[in-house]
Amino acid sequence: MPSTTDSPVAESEPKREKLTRNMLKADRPTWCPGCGDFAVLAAYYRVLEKLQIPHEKIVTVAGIGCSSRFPYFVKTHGSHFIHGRAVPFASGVSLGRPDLRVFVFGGDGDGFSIGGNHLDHGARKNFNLTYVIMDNFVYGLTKAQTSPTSPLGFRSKTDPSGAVDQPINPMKKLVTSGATFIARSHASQVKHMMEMYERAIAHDGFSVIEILSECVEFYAGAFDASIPRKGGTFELIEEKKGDGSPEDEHRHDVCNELEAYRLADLPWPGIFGVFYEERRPTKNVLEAELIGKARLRHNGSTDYDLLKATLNHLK
Amino acid sequence: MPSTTDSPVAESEPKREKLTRNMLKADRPTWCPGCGDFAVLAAYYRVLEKLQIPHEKIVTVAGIGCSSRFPYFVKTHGSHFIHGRAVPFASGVSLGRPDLRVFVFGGDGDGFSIGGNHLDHGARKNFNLTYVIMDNFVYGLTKAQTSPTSPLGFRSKTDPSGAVDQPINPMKKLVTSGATFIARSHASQVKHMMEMYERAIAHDGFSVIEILSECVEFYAGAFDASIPRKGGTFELIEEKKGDGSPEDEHRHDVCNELEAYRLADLPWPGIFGVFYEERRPTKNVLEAELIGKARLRHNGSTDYDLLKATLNHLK
Amino acid sequence: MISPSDLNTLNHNRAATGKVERIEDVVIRLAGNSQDGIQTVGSFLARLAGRSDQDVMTYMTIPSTIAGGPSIYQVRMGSGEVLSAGDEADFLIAFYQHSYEEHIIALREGGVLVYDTEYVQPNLDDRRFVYVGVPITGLTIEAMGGTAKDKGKNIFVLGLIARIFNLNVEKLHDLLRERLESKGEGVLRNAMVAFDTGFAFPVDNVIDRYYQFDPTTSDRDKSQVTMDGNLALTLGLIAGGVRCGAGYPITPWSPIMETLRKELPKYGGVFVQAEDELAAVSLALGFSYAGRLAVTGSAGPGISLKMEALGWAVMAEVPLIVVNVQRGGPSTGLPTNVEQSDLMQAIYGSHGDTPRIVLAPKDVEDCFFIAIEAARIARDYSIPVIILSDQALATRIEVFEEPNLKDLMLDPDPDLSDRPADYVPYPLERRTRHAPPGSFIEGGNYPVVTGLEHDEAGHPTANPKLHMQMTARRREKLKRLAEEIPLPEVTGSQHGDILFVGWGSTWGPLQEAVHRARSKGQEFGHLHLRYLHPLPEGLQTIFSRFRQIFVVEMNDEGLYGYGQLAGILRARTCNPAIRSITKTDGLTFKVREILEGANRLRGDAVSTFSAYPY
Amino acid sequence: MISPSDLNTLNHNRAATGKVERIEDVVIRLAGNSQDGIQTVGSFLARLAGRSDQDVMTYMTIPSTIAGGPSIYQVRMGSGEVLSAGDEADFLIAFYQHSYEEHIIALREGGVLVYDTEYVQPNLDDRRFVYVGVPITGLTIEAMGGTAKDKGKNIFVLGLIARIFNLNVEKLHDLLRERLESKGEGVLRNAMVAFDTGFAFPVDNVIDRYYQFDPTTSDRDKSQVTMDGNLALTLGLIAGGVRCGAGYPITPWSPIMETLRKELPKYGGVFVQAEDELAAVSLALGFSYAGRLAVTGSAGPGISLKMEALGWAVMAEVPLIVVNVQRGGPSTGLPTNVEQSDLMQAIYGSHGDTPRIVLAPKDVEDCFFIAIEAARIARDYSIPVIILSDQALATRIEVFEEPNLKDLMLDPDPDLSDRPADYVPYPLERRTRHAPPGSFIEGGNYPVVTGLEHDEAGHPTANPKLHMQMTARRREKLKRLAEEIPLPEVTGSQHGDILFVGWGSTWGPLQEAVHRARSKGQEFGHLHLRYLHPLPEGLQTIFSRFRQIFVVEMNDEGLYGYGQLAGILRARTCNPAIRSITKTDGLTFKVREILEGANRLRGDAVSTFSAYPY
Ligand SMILES: Cc1ncc(C[n+]2csc(CCOP(=O)(O)OP(=O)(O)O)c2C)c(N)n1
Ligand SMILES: Cc1ncc(C[n+]2csc(CCOP(=O)(O)OP(=O)(O)O)c2C)c(N)n1
Ligand code: SF4
Ligand code: SF4
Ligand SMILES: [Mg+2]
Ligand SMILES: [Mg+2]
Repeated sequence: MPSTTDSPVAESEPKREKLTRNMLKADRPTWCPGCGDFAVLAAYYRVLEKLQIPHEKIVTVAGIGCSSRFPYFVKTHGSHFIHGRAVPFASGVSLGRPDLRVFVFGGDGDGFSIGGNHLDHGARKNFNLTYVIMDNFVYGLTKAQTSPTSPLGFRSKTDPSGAVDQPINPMKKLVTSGATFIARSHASQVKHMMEMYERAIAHDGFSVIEILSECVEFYAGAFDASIPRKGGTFELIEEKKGDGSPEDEHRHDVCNELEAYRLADLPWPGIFGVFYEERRPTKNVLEAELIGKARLRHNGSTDYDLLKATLNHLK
Repeated sequence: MPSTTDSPVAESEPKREKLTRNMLKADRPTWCPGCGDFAVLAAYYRVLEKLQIPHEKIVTVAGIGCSSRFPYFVKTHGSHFIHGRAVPFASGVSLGRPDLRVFVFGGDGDGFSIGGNHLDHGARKNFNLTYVIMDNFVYGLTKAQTSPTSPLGFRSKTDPSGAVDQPINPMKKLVTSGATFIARSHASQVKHMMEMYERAIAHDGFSVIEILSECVEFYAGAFDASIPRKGGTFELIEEKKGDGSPEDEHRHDVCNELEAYRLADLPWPGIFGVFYEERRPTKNVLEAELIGKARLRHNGSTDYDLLKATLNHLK
Repeated sequence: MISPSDLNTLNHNRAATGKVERIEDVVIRLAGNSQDGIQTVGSFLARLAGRSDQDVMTYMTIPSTIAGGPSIYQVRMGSGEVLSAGDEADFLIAFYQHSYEEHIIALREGGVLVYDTEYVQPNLDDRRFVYVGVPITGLTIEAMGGTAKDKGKNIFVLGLIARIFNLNVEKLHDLLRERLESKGEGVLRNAMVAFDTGFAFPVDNVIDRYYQFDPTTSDRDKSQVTMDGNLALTLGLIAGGVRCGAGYPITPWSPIMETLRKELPKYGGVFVQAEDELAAVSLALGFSYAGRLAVTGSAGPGISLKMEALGWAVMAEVPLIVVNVQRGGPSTGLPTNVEQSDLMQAIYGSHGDTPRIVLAPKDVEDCFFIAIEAARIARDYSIPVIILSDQALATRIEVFEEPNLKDLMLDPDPDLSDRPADYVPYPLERRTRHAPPGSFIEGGNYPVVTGLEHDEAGHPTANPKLHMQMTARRREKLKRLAEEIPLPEVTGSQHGDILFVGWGSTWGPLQEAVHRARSKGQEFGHLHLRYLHPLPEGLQTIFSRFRQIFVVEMNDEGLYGYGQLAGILRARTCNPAIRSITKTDGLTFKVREILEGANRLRGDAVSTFSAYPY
Repeated sequence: MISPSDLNTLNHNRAATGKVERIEDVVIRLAGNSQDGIQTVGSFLARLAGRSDQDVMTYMTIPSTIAGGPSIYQVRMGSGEVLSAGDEADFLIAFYQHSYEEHIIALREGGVLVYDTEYVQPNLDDRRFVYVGVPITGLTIEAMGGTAKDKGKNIFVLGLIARIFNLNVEKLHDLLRERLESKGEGVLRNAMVAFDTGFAFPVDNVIDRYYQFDPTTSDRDKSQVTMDGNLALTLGLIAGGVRCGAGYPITPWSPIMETLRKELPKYGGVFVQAEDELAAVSLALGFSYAGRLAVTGSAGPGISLKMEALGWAVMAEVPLIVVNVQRGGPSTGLPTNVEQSDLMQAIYGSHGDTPRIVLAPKDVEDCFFIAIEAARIARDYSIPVIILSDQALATRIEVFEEPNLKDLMLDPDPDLSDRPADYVPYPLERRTRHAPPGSFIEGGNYPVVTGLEHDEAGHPTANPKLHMQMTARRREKLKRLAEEIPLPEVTGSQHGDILFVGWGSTWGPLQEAVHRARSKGQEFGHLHLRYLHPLPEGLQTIFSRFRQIFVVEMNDEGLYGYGQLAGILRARTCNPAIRSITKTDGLTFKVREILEGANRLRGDAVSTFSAYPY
């Protein structure tokens, strides 16, 4: 993508006041009282405030779903796209405008059902963006149908006698997809969410966070097993410190794909934190290199020169 | 799907002659001379002949691609569907008619690019069918574009200076998808193909075989590294015999998902044979159970009785 | 206990008690929050009407916020045929201040406002209405001993209405029992208490009369069924022998797939929730190809995703039923509003020349019958049939005569009989009759069903002549159907001034509009098109009997000033008298809007273009 | 060496040598296998024409089998304007027996058959043709020393043709050099040898004359460029400032995406091969939303998959260019044949009322200019623009005047200027001018671009009035454009008997048909529509000047006897004089077919329907 020199960005470098949470608050969320998504939203405000990303460079994109209403509740450039295609849309934004900071928010249906293939291919191409999946194990907006993460036996409008199809394992899917940053968090753990947000944003590439976010309306209590104050356990991944200590042996190496896959297989409610991180050239960089090489070959020539030369070739 | 008792099948039980290879041969394949797909086709003839599956019960389904022209070359009930959707189509055939033996044939683009999501969801739902992916690492029918399995650096019409996007690892994708039988074979190894075919057919559930099948036209030599007579190595998976011998320790346990994932990660050209097999109720069985239960509740009642009762409820 | 404020209203317009007024029909609008269960009241009333000799129609809005919120439920009951949910309400029952403020405009002059004195303070100086303050919340809590908080207000109001309209209390008690027993003793008891308290409220102190429905005009010896359009369509599919299907959730289609998922197993059938609409239509086509006629469906966004596969069904000549419960577009649009803007897409949405069938039901009852007709056509013609329902039709409840299943049900089983050696799937001279897999073919020339252009045997070909012939084959099927379907009848005036043409759920309001106009001595007729593609024959002749033809649709007037069906009819007949009355406000047509539209247009000269010589 | 059989033919019709005949244009059909590189011959000739003062058009068929196989390449060269590839061939060059047998019918009476004596045995008794047997294979192998086997036959034939038509040998040598140098010394040398051998072949012993093109009529001071329609469209996009795009391969669209993938990086742009068409259109919309106008494209099946996202672009008012290189439908249909059956889908394929722009280029040159026009409109109106090209246009080569880039190129950069505090994305009174992300907005009210119905600020709403207003807003944009676009001109007769109306690549044959008819003194006119949605204004007036109006399209006559554009025009004008000449044989219109169609129709009475009173 355009090397920063001739990038459209250069143009605007506006005088800017400090970004505050309040500047980010938009419409009052239409979510049900108690919906987990409120916390995911709050954490987003706080992280943006903390990192002081230039206000106009933040882009909030979503597909369709309760969780996907996100962009209306955030005062940033935003787009409410169609169901299941937010990832390719956001990939276009990121690739077309490397100066922007692109975020995608959506649900388990949007991301793993109709959007499942785009997730895989966006991940392997490693577009530079951050994707937050608010997983509530159910279709919320359409009112209680089975989702690809609904556990066996879950009674929904489309499985009145309980779900029969084996659900997907989001972490396994992500590890296989080739995503270069993969984390798992919980809407009831704001501190942890913020930490994951920050690391995902710091990561250069396709970063994904699955956040368990309860649908109090259609799947209340889904995540109690992972909420300490409800008698559940919220176990964190211990990452290698590289301090050579014997304990360190048993800590998780985030670069180890097979290990990440093993962690993904732990029994419910599983474990939280960063499963995997890998440094691999982003699609943005790879395309920028192609541009760079091409530019070098025709150095200095204007668009007019280039096209004119092509026409001359066709005489 | 009707429990076999009232299945439409019952009706036809025709007088049948022995099924021979020649009875299966249809139009002369339009493939380029030397295309790997010929061998995949030949092996299919031979397996069907060997297993003597009732001729009229065999269904050959495909999407679009060179490989997907398969159904025209086989004299069985067949369908040439649209690009990327052969798996859900075949799933409908299988679920609607459990008496049939459903086969799907297609390419890497058809199966991993546009059809990638259907593969995942068909696999986790475990529809009862056999899916053969003829992987040639390129788009053949559309003449030499990059496919999701094209290696980095592969020069195609859409990557004139070499592919830059990390390809998918088919075996990893399949292991994660939840497919219950996963094998890898090679078009230059007819005996091995036949063995894989037979085991896939014997397996009750969603069985997939990836077959490396060379596109001599647009990616000649792609698989030389796995062809002994071209100096390559064709290494086979040694499966556990359960003979308690010490060697058996190091043999592959096909029930071990994590191990399968590890094997999938071996350096090119990797290893061949059965990576994974699991016994899990098929979608066909799960739905048959729902039908069974429902029938029990209203035992003996005709369709008319059932609908009439519903109407009475609405008075 | 009654609060001072009530006393005021009680005093204000006190009246002679007990007088009974006979009425033909009444429109009651309940306005509250979706959480108050006002839908329940509505459906109880509808169900009651079905069991009494009233006709009924309901209309509801769905809150746009996920959390739920303000919503209304309108019930129209009458002893005659009820054709629309009514332009204005005779009674408005307001639970909250916002309900009152937002909906008082819907109350006709002289109408009655019943309001919860707990939450609503109406402007009593506005003398256009009759005010009946009732401590709905208070009395409900009191009656139920505060335990259940204000849950039960809806049942209380049901009792209140039963009193005002002299409804059959036994039948209502029965209904409560049937519906609530399962929910446990306590629930049922509470409900009964709430109902009786509402019924006991001395409303006659406030309004000067009770109401009594006329003995019905329509003969109701046959028994009635009560349901909404989605359910009617679903049951119609089952009657039509549809045993398999696949879909993906979307409002307002979801209830159809949810009911099928629940019901089909009883019938040895299966419904699959797919990962998306592309998989759904593919699964459905797999079922149909395998000989088990299947249904898929969605609303706008999902229907758009099915366009490619639908083209395959046309080319491969595989039967399929596609239900489109239309909502407001374009794109995600207005998911909970009504619109008829998917007609052109239904006919022309796929690439290439893809002739397929498009039908639309006119009311809830027709949802049932059109589903059966769709199943019949899909099988007979080996072709996809699209049913265009809409959000209003899908969610409103109507009463209709119980269908005679014995004569209606179609056989679901595939024809797996043996086929002769000369069998071909696409004979040039005959209609396609697929041999589903499993059927034995002499000589073993098993066919390939394909989306590539093909010869009679299904082999791919780019032969110019064959492409012409096969294209004609696919087209001629529809012409045959056009000859077979009945010539639609004109209701109202058979010739004269104005002909209204409509399709789908505009049928009711149009019927009422014509009645109203003719009662004023105007020559108005109404032509309803149930078959939209192919169109029935002889339309030209019908059109030629009227001076002006106004096509009434819930879609946009478009670039050139006419709606979607109007455009099709203009192209078909080149009759410049065909013009449009359209709207896209997301609501069903009011009778008034239609007549106003007609008055606006009738003045204008008929636009026409002189042909050569210039 | 020359075989006996040749001697026969040499003797048979021997003639006085060397006579030179001046010709205006010639049609040469090369018939062989795709492997013989006959395309190369064709493109050399086309390129030469571009450098000389001839006009040229080519036409080719693609073998339907993957392995390749029989294919033809037809070149028409002339000193006047060449409008079509020609109905019949003057010269047929047959490499094989099957080439001869299949294509001899395409040779006009008195035409010349040049055939390879190695493989072809023509029926010399058929006296309609002149037979020129040439040991093509033999001489080529001989000349090149057998090493390269029979590769080079095509260049040999090029030399042969150069001799017969007195073509400019220097220029051809230059072309060979330019194209083959890169392939290495050996290749070039072999080619030169093959060429010269062909040129040296004493064909004058066999035919009684050489040919010499008239000095050109058209002024050719400006320099010419030679390319096919896909390339012209691609370069037009670049000129139009399109720097981003995404697509998925499909015939015949692929070459456009392949060229963009190769070319765009030079311009700081990017093209992504997506996993499917749904991702492709989504990526493209992401680019456009981000301020970088993007293109996506496909052919039928892939276009059908883009319908949902296209509806979003209309609703969100995000610019986009969508290229549809039409092929034979429906479904997978005929991937390598031409058809114009996607027009209705382009206009009406998405659910809801989704007004969008549809344009179609008339020839290769117009592919370049229409792409620029599409880019301008997409930006100015914040709307998706669909370009309907077709397989024939995409693959044929034409020569045209080099466009003046200086005046044509559009600025690719987004407008990231600051926006005032009162900025809104969807103002009711103004046209949408999006503020792409990165642009600073005073007060920080950053907008959401959405597919839900919305208010001016982009907030979701189901407000009835707003939905009406926003629907009108989206519609009125197109009406503005309709006022802005030029009224199309009628060529040929300005009034009178018959007006041909066409769109897209039927332009050439229609022009020729009108010329031919008028030369016979008939009053024929031709109206070409470049803008299909919205239609230009004033069509009624034009139509009223002709007795009959025949719309000529490569699609099906449909249920009611008229093609896709014809239906649109009938609806628009209600002019019953509008009828159709259509076909779906997968081939471009022959001039003859058009004139025959006109004769067939003109007899019939104009079908019309009497209005009230009946
Ligand atoms: C193409 C299309 N199909 C279906 C829908 C209907 N729909 C809207 S949201 C949704 C799924 C919601 O579930 P999820 O993505 O998990 O989000 P949640 O509401 O649970 O946060 C569906 C099926 C749609 N809008 N578009
Ligand atoms: C919806 C749609 N998109 C694109 C195409 C064009 N197309 C046909 S086959 C194919 C891919 C072929 O590659 P693969 O699936 O690997 O099969 P192969 O030819 O290599 O055996 C494509 C893109 C199509 N027919 N339909
Ligand atoms: S329905 Fe569930 S997911 Fe949606 S807003 Fe309510 S609680 Fe949240
Ligand atoms: S193009 Fe490749 S894949 Fe296709 S038939 Fe030829 S060799 Fe086989
Ligand atoms: Mg969810
Ligand atoms: Mg391939």
